[in-house]
Amino acid sequence: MTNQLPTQFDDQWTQEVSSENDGMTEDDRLLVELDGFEGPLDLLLGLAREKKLDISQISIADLATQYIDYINDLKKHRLEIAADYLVMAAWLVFLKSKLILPSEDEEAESPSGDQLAAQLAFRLKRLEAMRAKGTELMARPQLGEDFFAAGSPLGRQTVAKIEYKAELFDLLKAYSLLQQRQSAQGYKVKKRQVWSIKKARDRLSSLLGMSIEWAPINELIASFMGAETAQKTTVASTFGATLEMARDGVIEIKQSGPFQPLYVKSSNMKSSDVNSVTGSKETADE
Amino acid sequence: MSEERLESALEMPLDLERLDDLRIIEALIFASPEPLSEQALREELDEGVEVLALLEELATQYSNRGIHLVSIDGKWAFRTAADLAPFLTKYKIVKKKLSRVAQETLAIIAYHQPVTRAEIEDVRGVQTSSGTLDVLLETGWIKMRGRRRAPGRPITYGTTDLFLDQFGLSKIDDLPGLNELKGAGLLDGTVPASFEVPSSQKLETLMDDEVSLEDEDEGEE
Amino acid sequence: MSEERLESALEMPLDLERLDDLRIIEALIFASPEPLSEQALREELDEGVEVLALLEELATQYSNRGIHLVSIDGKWAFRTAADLAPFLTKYKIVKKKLSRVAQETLAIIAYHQPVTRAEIEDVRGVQTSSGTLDVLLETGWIKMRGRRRAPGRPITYGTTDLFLDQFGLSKIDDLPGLNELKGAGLLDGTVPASFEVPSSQKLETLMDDEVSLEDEDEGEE
Repeated sequence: MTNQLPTQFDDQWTQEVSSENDGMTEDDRLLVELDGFEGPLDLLLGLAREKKLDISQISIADLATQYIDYINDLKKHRLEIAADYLVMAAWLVFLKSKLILPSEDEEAESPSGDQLAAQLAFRLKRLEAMRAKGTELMARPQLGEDFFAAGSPLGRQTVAKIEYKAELFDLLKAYSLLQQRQSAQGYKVKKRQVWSIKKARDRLSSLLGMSIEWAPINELIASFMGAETAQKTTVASTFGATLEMARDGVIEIKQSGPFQPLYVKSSNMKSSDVNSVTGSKETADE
Repeated sequence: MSEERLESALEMPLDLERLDDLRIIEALIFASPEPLSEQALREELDEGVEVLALLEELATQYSNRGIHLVSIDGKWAFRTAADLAPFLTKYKIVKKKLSRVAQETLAIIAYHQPVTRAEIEDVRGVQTSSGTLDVLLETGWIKMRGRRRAPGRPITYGTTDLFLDQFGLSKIDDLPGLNELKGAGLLDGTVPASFEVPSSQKLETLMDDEVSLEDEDEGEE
Repeated sequence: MSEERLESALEMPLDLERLDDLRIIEALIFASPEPLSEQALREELDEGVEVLALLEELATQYSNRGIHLVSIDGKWAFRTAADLAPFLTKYKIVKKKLSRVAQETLAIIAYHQPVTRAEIEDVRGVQTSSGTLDVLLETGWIKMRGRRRAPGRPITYGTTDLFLDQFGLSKIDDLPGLNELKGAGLLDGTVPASFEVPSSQKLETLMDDEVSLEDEDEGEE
């Protein structure tokens, strides 16, 4: 029973219905009329209102007859009629027949003609009521038309209140990091004393230059060993220097066995007598 | 009117604290761009202050002034007195008039809420173009309330506080002729039994056969 | 105040026309988006209406309400009563994390209190902006304790009870000491010998080398 008519209802029906005797041709009038209705229910309501002011008093059978006549009239003029108007007309024919038929034929399951008529009357009344309420609502004093809100509500001043968050952990972390940063800043890397190989070689050359025989390297080193911290670097560099000098053939090295003291002597004496004192002296003199 | 005025003025409380609460409520409502709920007012005042009683007292004090204190679904606002409309025409906001269809649809939604589109169509006997509902939604007078617990879970529509404010209604029960229509059975009938006109309390919350719009899961089950 | 109110209310004109004019003026000013001049009001009312007198009457009627009718540059508007401003101000709480610099400074104050700004700077190794101390003072976690008996009489800072509250300490001794920080893996490497947690006894009263903040005279000697 839900019907469809895409046109907009614009409450023209009273005007249109009453314009029956105007100079319009009949075809025009009917076309305009149907366009003015929002579906069959609306048309029914229009026809009802034309007859009587009080819908509750209207005879549904009469109304059905009127509607069917109206549609037949339109058909006579071969006007295109939307399907739902025709469905309603067919339904009303059915309703009329039901109303005429004796009620004992009624089965319990299908509603009687009177019930159907009452239902239709109810729908018409409800639609009319809603239509009236819509108009009534619109007629009420309205905000912005008849009554007004404050023209310039100032609103409320918002003051942001900052709430600081901090956890004890954050605080401790910050403090610890700070302390560490500070102590790191106070630490100065002391310059390491490094005995370079070149230095060791120079020193060794001058010492060996004075020595004429095998000399234990520890003693040689001890003679120019500085601070204790420098001990390792001196030993390492001196050892490196002796190897370098031996490679160059400037000195000779001997060791009696693993972990035994190392002996060095100048090798510029051509003599094979490695024990020769004069040889090493001569070399040193050169 | 002036005698009434004097009377209401004489009712002013002599109790200073109460007077201050009245003044605070007055100022808060005045400053607010939107109607203020009793709850919102209560939050601003000391505990135990009988906000509703004070609001009613204020409303009485203003009842014959050029400004009225009105209640809109439990929210309060100052509005100019409707009888002064002719003097205030310069503030009129020219709005597009609602079409007849939209008016009718608005009335159906207001009187039948919560109502689905199919139910609106049942009352009107024709399909409702989505344009009509769009226009009404755009006015802010109606809203989608939820979904009906029924096959297809259709969306239910209802009116908003703005609707009440717009038409000077303090609650949905104040809709003109609501009780007569109810009495005549025009608001029920061929429609489901649950399809009844709600009282103002019911509007806030969903009905038994409604679910919230967000509650999509339930629909997919 | 309420008596005054009663008086002013009693002054309400019994003359109905005058009352209506008052109501119209009231509504016009209320609904206007801007303050209204007398001239603008005069245009809306019948000729011969003494607008200014009515405005003054209205202003008197509202004089002890929550809303006042005020004249701004010869134009009239309703405004909330100035004394109610505290009730109309909304406080929005914005949570903010303390900056790293502020955290450091707070920690220094906590561990080294009473401490002067110069001492804070000495520990941090950089200048401390006054903004940092301001923020910390704003939190209520630190306070100015007094002045150091030293050249320039610098202000000494220390923590407050609120600080203990905030960080869940029952007394300042509860601040973890060197070993605990190390144990928690927060600290390694060398820490200066000066590292110590101040004892709460020390904090209660001014230290020997401190004078109270109020004691300005001594400072100027």
